[in-house]
Amino acid sequence: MTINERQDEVIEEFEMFEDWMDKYEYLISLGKELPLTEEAKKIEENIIKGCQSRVWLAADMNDSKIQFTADSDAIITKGIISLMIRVLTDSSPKEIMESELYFIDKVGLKEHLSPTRSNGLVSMVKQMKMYAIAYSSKV
Amino acid sequence: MTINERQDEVIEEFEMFEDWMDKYEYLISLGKELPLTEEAKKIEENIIKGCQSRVWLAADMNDSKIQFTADSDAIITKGIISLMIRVLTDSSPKEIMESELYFIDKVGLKEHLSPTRSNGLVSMVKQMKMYAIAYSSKV
Amino acid sequence: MKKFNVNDIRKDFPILSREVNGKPLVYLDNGATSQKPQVVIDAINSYYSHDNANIHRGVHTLSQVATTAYEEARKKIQHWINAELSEEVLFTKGTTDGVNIISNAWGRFHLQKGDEVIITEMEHHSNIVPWQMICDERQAKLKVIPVNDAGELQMKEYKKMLSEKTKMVALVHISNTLGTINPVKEIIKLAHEVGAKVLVDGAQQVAHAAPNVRDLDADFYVFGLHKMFGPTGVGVLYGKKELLDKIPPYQGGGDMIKTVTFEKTTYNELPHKFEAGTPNISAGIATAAAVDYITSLNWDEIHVHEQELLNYATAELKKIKGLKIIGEAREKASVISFIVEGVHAYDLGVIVDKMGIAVRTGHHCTQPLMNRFGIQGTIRASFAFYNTKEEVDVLIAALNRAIKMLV
Amino acid sequence: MKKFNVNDIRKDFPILSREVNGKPLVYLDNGATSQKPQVVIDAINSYYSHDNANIHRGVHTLSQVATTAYEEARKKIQHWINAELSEEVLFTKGTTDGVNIISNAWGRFHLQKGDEVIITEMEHHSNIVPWQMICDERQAKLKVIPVNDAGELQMKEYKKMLSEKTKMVALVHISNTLGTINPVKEIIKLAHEVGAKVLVDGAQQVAHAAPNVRDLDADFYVFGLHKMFGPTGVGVLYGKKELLDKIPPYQGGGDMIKTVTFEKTTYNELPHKFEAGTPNISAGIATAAAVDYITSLNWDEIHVHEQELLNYATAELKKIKGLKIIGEAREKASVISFIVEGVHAYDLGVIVDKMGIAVRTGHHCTQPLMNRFGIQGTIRASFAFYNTKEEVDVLIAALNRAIKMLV
Ligand SMILES: Cc1ncc(COP(=O)(O)O)c(C=O)c1O
Ligand SMILES: Cc1ncc(COP(=O)(O)O)c(C=O)c1O
Repeated sequence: MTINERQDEVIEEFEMFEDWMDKYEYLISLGKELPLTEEAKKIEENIIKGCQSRVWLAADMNDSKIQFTADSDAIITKGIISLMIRVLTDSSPKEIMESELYFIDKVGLKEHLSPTRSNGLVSMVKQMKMYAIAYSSKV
Repeated sequence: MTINERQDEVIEEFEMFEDWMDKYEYLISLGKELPLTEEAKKIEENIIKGCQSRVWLAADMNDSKIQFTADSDAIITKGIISLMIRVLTDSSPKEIMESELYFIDKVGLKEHLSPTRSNGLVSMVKQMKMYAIAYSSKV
Repeated sequence: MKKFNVNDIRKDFPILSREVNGKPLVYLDNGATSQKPQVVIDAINSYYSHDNANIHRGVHTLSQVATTAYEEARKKIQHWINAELSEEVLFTKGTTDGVNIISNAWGRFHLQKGDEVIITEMEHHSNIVPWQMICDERQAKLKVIPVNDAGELQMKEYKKMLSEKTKMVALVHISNTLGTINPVKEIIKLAHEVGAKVLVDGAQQVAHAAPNVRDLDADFYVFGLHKMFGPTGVGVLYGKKELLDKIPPYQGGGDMIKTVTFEKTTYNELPHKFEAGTPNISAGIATAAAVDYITSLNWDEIHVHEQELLNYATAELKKIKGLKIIGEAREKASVISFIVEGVHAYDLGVIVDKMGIAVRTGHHCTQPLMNRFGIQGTIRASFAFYNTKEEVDVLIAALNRAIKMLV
Repeated sequence: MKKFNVNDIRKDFPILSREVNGKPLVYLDNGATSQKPQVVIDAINSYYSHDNANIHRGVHTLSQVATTAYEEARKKIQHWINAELSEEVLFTKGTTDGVNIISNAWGRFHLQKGDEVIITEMEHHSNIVPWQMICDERQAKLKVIPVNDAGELQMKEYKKMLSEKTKMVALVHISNTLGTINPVKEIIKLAHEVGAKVLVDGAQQVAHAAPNVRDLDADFYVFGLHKMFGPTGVGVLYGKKELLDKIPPYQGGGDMIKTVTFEKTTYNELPHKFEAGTPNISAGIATAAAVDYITSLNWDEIHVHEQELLNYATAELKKIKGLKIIGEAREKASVISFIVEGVHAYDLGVIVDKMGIAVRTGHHCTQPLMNRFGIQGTIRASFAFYNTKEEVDVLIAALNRAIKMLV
């Protein structure tokens, strides 16, 4: 699946929700399901400090595809991270670099990606693209 | 005449004026009639610097009464000075110290004595009282 | 003095009848900023629609009207805080600006190598960073009064710190995070005994009671109007005349000078010496409206009301399993910080917002205090006199629901 | 783009229909501050009535709405002045604050003993005193570009002054007293050739045209919103990112930090590094309304209109016996200073005020320039786009009447 196909899949899933409660319960469950990043990877250089919540992000390259692992101390942030990873992971650096993430807006979570929300998510997205750029130069 | 009698006289005079034009024409004529302070007295220590106009003030003591001479580079300021002198000059230090100048308000010139008008008049009134205090200690 | 009735009072604040996310707004973020009564909004409106002009330098009518209104506000603040002279009331940008003016103008003039400045562990960053910056520059030492587990200053430690090296004690009147009301009067007295000056950060105090600067004998007292039911972008720096007269100005510009030549510039008198440039005129004028509004209220009754809100909310919060209150000082204003075991403050904040409730989450610009308690942040509900017990109930219900979703 | 019609435009400004001393207000004091269109007043009103909350740190809806609106304003200013990045737009208290931030934060960091700062003889005190203060502290030398009889900078002298010792050139874009439009682009180019930085005081410029900071290649550009049909208490400091990144912050406090411990504080990124404390939120938001309003106007036509007002008023004033215009530069904005032989400016100001006319009298915070021309002060009529030829006629008639009374 391409990044956009995955985005569309997420959007379709979210269309089912009747109200914010359903949506946030789903996000929270995603957050809970996302495997914890091992403590060993929660090192200073992987941390993205938001004023409100912290995010850890690491990336590996396998078969010319990038694998992201991420974690957060806030569960809603983690739920959104889980969606981000689902959409972006296992893609080539080029795909990631060229991707445009419209699904966040479409599923009504835009406020969480406001640069002023300071939950670390905006920086995380930036960082994911930085990884893609870094790896693409290695390919 | 006491200071208050002189104030009341001024108030009565101003009651004649029908509009601001008459009033200001009178003020201007007073300003023009007030003798210029001799240049010799226009020294730095006699100057009261307003941001808008400058005032020179000097005081002498004669027969236990204070005589004020004053001047300004602005004619309306000078007109008001002329009224001030008429009301206060030739009075004892004690009379001046105890005086309350209500006529300015009553004749509708209050705005010129606003501390923010910075024409030097507020400081002049203060300075007149200071002279009275200074001379009273000499009596 | 009218009897205090919270439902009547609420009608004075237009925003309190709005909805958020389809629910009536429950505004419990008064520690961050307070809402504004209609009279304050009207004052701004009327100024811009009828009287707008630059002040202090004009002879024309509008300028005179605006200047008079602006200077009237200064006098109103003077009386409200019981300052001796109106020129001891300097208008600033806000609390932060006030602290910086003193840390710079006073600090650069007075602090020498080896001198000590004392702050507390519960300070807002605004009363930490300026002192760090100037201590760094002047090679002075910054000392910190520790806080006990209840969130109170350890006075014994403070007394030990004081010496003739102490030049300044800068502390918060009411902690924005803990709600602790500090024994400012006593702290000032002790500081004065060693010859130190005291700056009080009254940012939170002014929403709950008028500070009496002369009774406290504060040397400098700073606050902003936006937490005091007034406009944004204006604050007050009170300072004793003899101290302000001695120090050089902070900023240069219009209004703060007497004469300017390229060879020599002489500075204006107080308060203008510290008020360079065109001030926030509309906010100054609205400040007068804010002071008029709050002085029209019955503060004895408001105090009772706020303490009731505090006690009720504290009791109800404590019923929530895993909830821990951070800050349980004996003297407390209507500010409550708490954490919930296993739940991140951000998550709780996001969920209760969906139910129309505005609380603050995070470190509240008091990171060192968070470190002291070994936490990342708290959820903070801060009440103003227009809040109600019913709103506390809505908060409690929302928290219970949110926690159920999150754990 | 609508066609410019001054009578329509006037309806946007509620104050313009008021009377003063029983006469329709003729507001010719735009150089001191401009009037505000209804949309700006409405923006403030609406913010306080519906969206008031503290910004940048809250997750609740009101805080998010307010933050978004505030940051939107920053982007609008960015585009209006053609800055490359939105974080190069810093919100300040006003023009004076902007100059002081640079004279302090940049000056204390960069200026060394023997360095030179160049200003001009026509600067406002706000762009003189801060440089005097910092040059004094850093033992740098202040040099002054002289003005010729027409009120233009003597470029030859400027070129002679420039050397590798020059570290900063600080000058006014449009003189508030003379109306002179300075050749800023050329001045900047010459300064850059010797490696100096340039700060432009755009306080007067912004009422007449958008400054293009990238085309000018200005290093720092400062202005306030209150002369730009916006609210009081807010201004803009534009600075090139690479320069702002290098210098330390000016004030310490909330929002400008990344982490704070008592041992070590790390500063936030631009623009926050220079925006300590709660900003003037309502004014920030109204700034967006002001920029929207002015960008909706037809500025080609406004330029023609303002030049017509200038030319007409100049011609009519010159017919008055004994009247002398101070400032006759070839490039001039719609600002006219004049004196009348044998008549004091204050007296004229007082009398025309009685006829509803607001002009400014005095030294206009440019005392050194007054000294240059050997005068105490001038009368200044400064026109905005909402002024009319009829108002010029009223002014001329009033002046004639006043002069008749006074001489
Ligand atoms: C050219 C110039 N520079 C600076 C200023 C100072 O601006 P403000 O008083 O708004 O800080 C003014 C306005 O008075 C001005 O006209
Ligand atoms: C205790 C305390 N000090 C200082 C500040 C800073 O005030 P401001 O951001 O209005 O400058 C605040 C508010 O955030 C505060 O609560």
